[in-house]
Amino acid sequence: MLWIDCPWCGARPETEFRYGGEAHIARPDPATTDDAGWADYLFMRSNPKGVHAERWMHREGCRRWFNALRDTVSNDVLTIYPMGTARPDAPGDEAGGG
Amino acid sequence: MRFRLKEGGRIDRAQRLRFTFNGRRYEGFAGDTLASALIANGTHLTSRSFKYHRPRGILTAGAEEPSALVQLGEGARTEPNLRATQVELYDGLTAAGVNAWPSANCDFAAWTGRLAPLFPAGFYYKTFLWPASFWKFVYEPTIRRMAGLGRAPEAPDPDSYDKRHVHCDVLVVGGGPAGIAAALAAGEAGARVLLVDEEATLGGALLGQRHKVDGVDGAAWAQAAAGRLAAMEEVRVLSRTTLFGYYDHNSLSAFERRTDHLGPGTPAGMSRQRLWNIKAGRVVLATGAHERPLVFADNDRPGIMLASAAQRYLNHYAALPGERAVLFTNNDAAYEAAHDIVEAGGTVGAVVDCRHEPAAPLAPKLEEAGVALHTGSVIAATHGTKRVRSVTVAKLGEGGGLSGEQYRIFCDSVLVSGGWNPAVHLFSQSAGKLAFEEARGIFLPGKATQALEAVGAANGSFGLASCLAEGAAAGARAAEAAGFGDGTPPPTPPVEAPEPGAITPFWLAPGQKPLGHGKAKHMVDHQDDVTAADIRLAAREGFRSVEHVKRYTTVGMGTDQGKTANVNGLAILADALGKTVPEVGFTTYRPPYTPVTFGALAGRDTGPLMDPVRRTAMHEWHEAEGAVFEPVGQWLRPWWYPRPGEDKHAAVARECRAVREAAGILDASTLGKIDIKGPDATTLLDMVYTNAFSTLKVGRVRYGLMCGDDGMVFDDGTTARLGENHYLMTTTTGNAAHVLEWLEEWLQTEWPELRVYCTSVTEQWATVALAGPRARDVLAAVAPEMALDTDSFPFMSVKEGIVAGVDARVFRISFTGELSFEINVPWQHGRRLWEALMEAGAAHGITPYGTEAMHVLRAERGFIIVGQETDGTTTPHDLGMDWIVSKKKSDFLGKRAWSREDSRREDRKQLVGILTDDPKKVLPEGTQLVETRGQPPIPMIGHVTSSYESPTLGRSIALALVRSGRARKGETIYAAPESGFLPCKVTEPVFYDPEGAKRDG
Amino acid sequence: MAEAAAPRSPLAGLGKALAEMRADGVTIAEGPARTRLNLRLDQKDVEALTAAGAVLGGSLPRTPNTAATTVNGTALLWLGPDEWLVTGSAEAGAQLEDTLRARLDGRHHALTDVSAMYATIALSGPLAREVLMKGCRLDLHPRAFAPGACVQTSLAKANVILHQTDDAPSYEITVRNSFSVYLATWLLDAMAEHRPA
Amino acid sequence: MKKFSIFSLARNALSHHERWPEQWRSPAPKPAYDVIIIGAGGHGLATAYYLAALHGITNVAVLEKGWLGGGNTGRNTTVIRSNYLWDESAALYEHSLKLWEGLAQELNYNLMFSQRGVLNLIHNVHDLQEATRRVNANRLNAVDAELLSTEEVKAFCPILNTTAKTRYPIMGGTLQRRGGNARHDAVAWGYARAADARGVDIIQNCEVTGIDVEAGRVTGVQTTQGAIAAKKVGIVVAGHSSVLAAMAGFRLPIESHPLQALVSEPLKPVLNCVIMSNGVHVYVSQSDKGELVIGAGLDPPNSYSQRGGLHTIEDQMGAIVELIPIFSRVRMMRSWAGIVDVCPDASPVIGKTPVEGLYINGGWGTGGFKATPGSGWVLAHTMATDEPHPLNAPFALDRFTSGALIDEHAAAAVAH
Repeated sequence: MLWIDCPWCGARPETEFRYGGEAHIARPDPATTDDAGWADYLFMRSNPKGVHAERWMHREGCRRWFNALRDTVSNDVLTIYPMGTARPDAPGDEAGGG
Repeated sequence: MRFRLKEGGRIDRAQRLRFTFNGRRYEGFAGDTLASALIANGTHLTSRSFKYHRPRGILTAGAEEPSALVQLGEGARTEPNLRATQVELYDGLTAAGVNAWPSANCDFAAWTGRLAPLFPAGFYYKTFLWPASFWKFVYEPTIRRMAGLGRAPEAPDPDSYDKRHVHCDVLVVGGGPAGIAAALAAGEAGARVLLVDEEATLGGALLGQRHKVDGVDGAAWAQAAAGRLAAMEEVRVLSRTTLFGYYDHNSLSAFERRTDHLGPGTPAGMSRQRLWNIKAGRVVLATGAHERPLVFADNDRPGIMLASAAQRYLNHYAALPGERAVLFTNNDAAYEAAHDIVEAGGTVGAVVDCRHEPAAPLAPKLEEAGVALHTGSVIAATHGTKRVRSVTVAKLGEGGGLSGEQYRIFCDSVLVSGGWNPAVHLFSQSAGKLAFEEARGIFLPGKATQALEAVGAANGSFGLASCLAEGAAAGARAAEAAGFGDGTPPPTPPVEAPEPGAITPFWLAPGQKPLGHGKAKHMVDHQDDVTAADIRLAAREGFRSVEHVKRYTTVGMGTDQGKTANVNGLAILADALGKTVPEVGFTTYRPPYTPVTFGALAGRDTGPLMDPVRRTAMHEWHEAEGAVFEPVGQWLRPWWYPRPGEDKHAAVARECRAVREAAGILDASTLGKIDIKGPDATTLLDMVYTNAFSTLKVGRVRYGLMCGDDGMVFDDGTTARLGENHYLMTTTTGNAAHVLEWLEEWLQTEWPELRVYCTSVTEQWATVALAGPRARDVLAAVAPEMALDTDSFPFMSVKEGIVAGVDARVFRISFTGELSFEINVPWQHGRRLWEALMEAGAAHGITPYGTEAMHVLRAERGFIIVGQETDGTTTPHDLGMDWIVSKKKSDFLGKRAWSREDSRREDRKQLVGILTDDPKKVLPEGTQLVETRGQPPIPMIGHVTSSYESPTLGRSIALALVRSGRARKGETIYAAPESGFLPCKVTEPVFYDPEGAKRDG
Repeated sequence: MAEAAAPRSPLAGLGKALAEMRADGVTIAEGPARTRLNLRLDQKDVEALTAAGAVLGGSLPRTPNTAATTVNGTALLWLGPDEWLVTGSAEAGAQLEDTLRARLDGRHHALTDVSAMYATIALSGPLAREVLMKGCRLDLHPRAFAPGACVQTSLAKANVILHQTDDAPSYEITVRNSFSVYLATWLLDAMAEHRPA
Repeated sequence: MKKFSIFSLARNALSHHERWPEQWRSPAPKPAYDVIIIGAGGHGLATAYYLAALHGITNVAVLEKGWLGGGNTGRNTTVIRSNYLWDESAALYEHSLKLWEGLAQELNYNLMFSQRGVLNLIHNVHDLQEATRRVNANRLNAVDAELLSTEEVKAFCPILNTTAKTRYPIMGGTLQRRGGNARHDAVAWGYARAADARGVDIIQNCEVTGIDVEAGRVTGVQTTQGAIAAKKVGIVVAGHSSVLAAMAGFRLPIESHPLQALVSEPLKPVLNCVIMSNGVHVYVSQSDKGELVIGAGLDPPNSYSQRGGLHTIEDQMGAIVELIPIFSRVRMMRSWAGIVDVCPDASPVIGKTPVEGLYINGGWGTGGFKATPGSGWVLAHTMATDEPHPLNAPFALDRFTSGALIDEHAAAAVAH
């Protein structure tokens, strides 16, 4: 059982959250994006082995979305940060967003 | 109980307990385990081994037991594969050894032992290949019958189970000296401490030894300490509880046996076993160590046991292992066992030590007592079938073989000790890496990756004093980390105990014949019958990795997970490959440490509590009216309301007719409702729906389709504009939560600039759909002040007013095609509204209808159900709903995807109506459709999504998704062979009132 | 406004079972009907916060996982950084809603009547915590969870608002109507082992 | 390759089993190969075997960072079936199932392939619609499938609780009699032995650390045992697909998750088929050794940790005990996790990549084991001819651009 730090409610078991997958995937402008670009946005993921920038939502609690950097090998959560802010540097973070 | 000492031990001689084992009656004392009671009665043969059905006895005194496995109890409460060494004795206990028929004593399948030469490791991969057809009908069934240990019960479990979550600052695992010291230190500092121990009483190794702590018997000290811990408010001690799993983020799980020691049956309301889910600040692993057997020829005969086990049976249970024992060891510590036996008045025939100069301080004492000391020697053979009767001892020669003459020593028990393996299982589970220490040939905890510390024997510190010291220090440190105390450990009590002494790792004793020759077996894994020869064979065949060897030979794959076998097997493999142990690698331990019942893992979340049943405000009314319920997600919805003598078909037909001809009411409370407020609410709706809401007037309602950005439909529903910046959205029952999350996700992550608040009001409102030509009359009767005529209350509009004396919101929308009102009242008034409508409608023939009738009615009218007409690969265009796709809006979710190649295909599956040529035939929903009849394979062109007998049309109707369906109108196609290639016509997907003339009544 | 018609609790069907439950060290009962308003406000909008506070007779708690009780006995439950549940007496109802709406007029907010959306279950007594911990993964130990603490979390398999009201301890469990029978049944089952022999 | 049989066993018994040859060599890597397969799991080894056996390409190396068969091949619950909804899937999995049916003899290795039947349970109307749709489709695709009533389900598997008193009563089931299980390790070992015998080098403890690409074409790989050149390279690494793709400079529509599984203690025969329930998320069978083999659901967060949480297993057990009440007193003996590579449409990616000469076979999610032979067979064809076989053409990477997904979620079929 992972314990994830909700920025508002504090540490809660992972079962209280909805996992939101890779972070920082902005919806591109449909008018200027070709099919490949749209497929990229919809489906392509970096899925790194190591530090992963990802989204969580505290479904059973405050229902707020937030970002986290988590090591996908150790499952250690390195840091959490608000939606809409850039990916911070984190210890042992060399994946750089992949 | 002829092997029971007259005095000593910690059993209660005042309480005699009767029990039956393998059909024989025995007596034991309270405080016994099944194993100790059997030994006290001189019985060592308990069961048969997995592969060769060799007679097996009791090897250990604890959780690591590989061979003394029993089937406990009978009937619905029987339990397979329990370790006799951990089964606490109770009066009337019955048990039998596993894997033996008719009994362990005379086992029919023992013949397999004679074919042993044909059954080396992995033999089954090499044979049973011919003839191919024999595998399924001859070979495999035979193997299956031979395999398996115990039997599952044949009736459902009468007992109950539960779970408990718990948080603590310090979790101490193991109630031996190190664990007790850690718990005391942390507890005294004021931290919240949880001490988990698998045995009935605290003490651990102390229970098997005669060492003194603080001037008293070690076990007595442990009991006193238990008392002190119990007195500390923030300390909880869980006995009979096994910490079996160490997961991420210091989440751990333990398995408590609450009533098993009382025998079958549990006090009312009491759970038999409990799963503890623990969140720990820091963890102190004081899990002790397991003595490892020595591997020598026929080392698996009943009567051969670990030295420490014999010591435990002697000192704790006051039971001698036999008349005459022989000790075989490679270390000093084991001499203590022999010494204790002599002290207790037992006989030790000889001590066989593979080392040339044993430094054991006890050696001289034993010799004084007349015990022959054979140094530089090994047991080269053992004799006796169902009990060891004698051993052959020989000197170790240069080059590892035997040399000189061989002595036959008579005995009925052999105590073996190959040294001690720290119990690093939980450390390994925690994702910590292990380190190998050559000198003692043991694996030790390496670098920890979680907030934990291993202490005492689990950390390779086998001395009693160091166990206490390490435990106290770790306990104090852990408490300090949680903010209690300054980390200085309390002073530890003085001890009177020998230091562990010297050890020379010794992995494989030569036999009288070369390994693998002749009948003798050097058993490494007692449960799965894996021998040293098997491991060498695996190495020979190219299995180099320890994981390969485990899987090929099954060493360590038994119910004991190799607690006694793994390290010996690994060392023998390394030797065979000419490598060091670390080079060969080590398998990672996985949960559970010892097996856990499915029941405990399920807890109370079974039966009616397995998953919540969601009920509406009218649920009890539906029940009282005998409704048949349909599970829709977690909801139970009335499916149909059979009247006496009616079957489903008749009931549904009646309900449909009532709606078409008079009035019907449906409980629609389960539909999702979302209150949407804010200056940008309209913008949000314009993005998430395919059609435009900016043009919707206040007080009016609009139907909308929702698509993902992949262009596929995932929900639909009506949305009412209650105010300039205020909407009420409805969703499908199944998607209510999902749609709210969908809106929130876009608002919070992609469009944070939009000022909109979404609030679920699904369960604020009970919703009744009142439908049928007489609906207006019925509603009028309960809503006298509400103007219901078409002009003042037109189709697709909303009104607020009083219905049945309650503030209500009424929508004029229709899912049946008939004049229809969806009346919303506060949930607690739902039942009242429903009953008022039933009463008012009686005169109009009002009839409650369920989801089945609703499905028929909407299908007649050609309305889709998301999840039935759609399956995640369906676009609005496929549904023929282009009319609801805005041409003006530059962007909304889903739009972009429709210009992709596959979405533009002409031959996509499109929604059509299907009419079977034979109007009486109703196609099963899901039926595939084809163009031609014949023999499979036949290409499919689509499938039936909805299909009913339509009472209104007096014939069957169906909706289907068919490739290029719209171009096929009028064509004849065929249903799948299951429906006898029934011919059907492709039609418009609307069968009733296409003009919508009925909606105003 | 209609004349108050007798509301029927979603737990009405379990009334007997709840009433007859006897256990050592823990009691269970259904809580009274309440006025409940879901209030959404941008917590940076100080004016709106002050306005709301004035109407409610106490300021909206800004500390997560807490609830405040105002002078006139209204409980203000923190649900999120911009979301509160205002619970008052059933009578307070419409009047409270109207004044709040009036005072917040013109400011971006959402005030939604959810009075009818929930049932409340009151669990109290020395063993109440023990019973809850059979299905709650959060730490309810007094050192971590005291009177005034209020969280949204999972209890068994239902989402609840768990509010500790005193250190008996007493808890008020607010659960959505459709889950209330399931949850009450689960609690009764979890209490069974404490029934007097 | 010395033939295995009861006679070879007897013969070797006389020499105390001291004369058995290695089942495969452990060679040092050559400087260059015609084809390199990255990943010595079942799929990779099968690919190498069929390259050699069917296409005469024997200058092949299979590179394995650990030990062969040590990934998902040795960690899955070995369910084998071909009753998939979509034509594309049915064709691929049925081709695979046909290969399974003769595989033990072909490889001269007992894979314990056991066609005991796979029973998918139906719990609600939606399940029933999906089941009818799938069974119809299977039959029209000449794949064996049956729709069973509740009574027939009970008759086929008597220990199931088919009473109406369960939370989600069983309304029937679908049965594929040709489905079943096989011994996972044996599949890897059998393919390894047969490929080795045809000259394929299987190189273990050889981790690929880089993929060499020149002018858009693959030229070889960097490994912990040095650089190895190759004309063609196949990525067949399941959970690590994205990691290898990143080395070659492209991304995949794949996310990796832990998938947990567990076995009970060995029991005398009690369960005679494979039980799957999408409704309550359970699949269970009994191995020849007597262990109940149970699959849990995915842990949602991406992870390469081969670790999951107990809560996933707890949920599973509530459902198992509900479906089969007599298992309540049976005990979980061992649990573990694999890293599964999941595509958005729950279908694999098999074929070319943006890099010339570089091929990929991944994204099998939770269902790869059953496809082992077919998967290797089509990838071997694709790599040998540089053209996808009609069986795997629909599973190309470009389907995510065109939108032509093969969405097995749509069928809500359990993807195991």
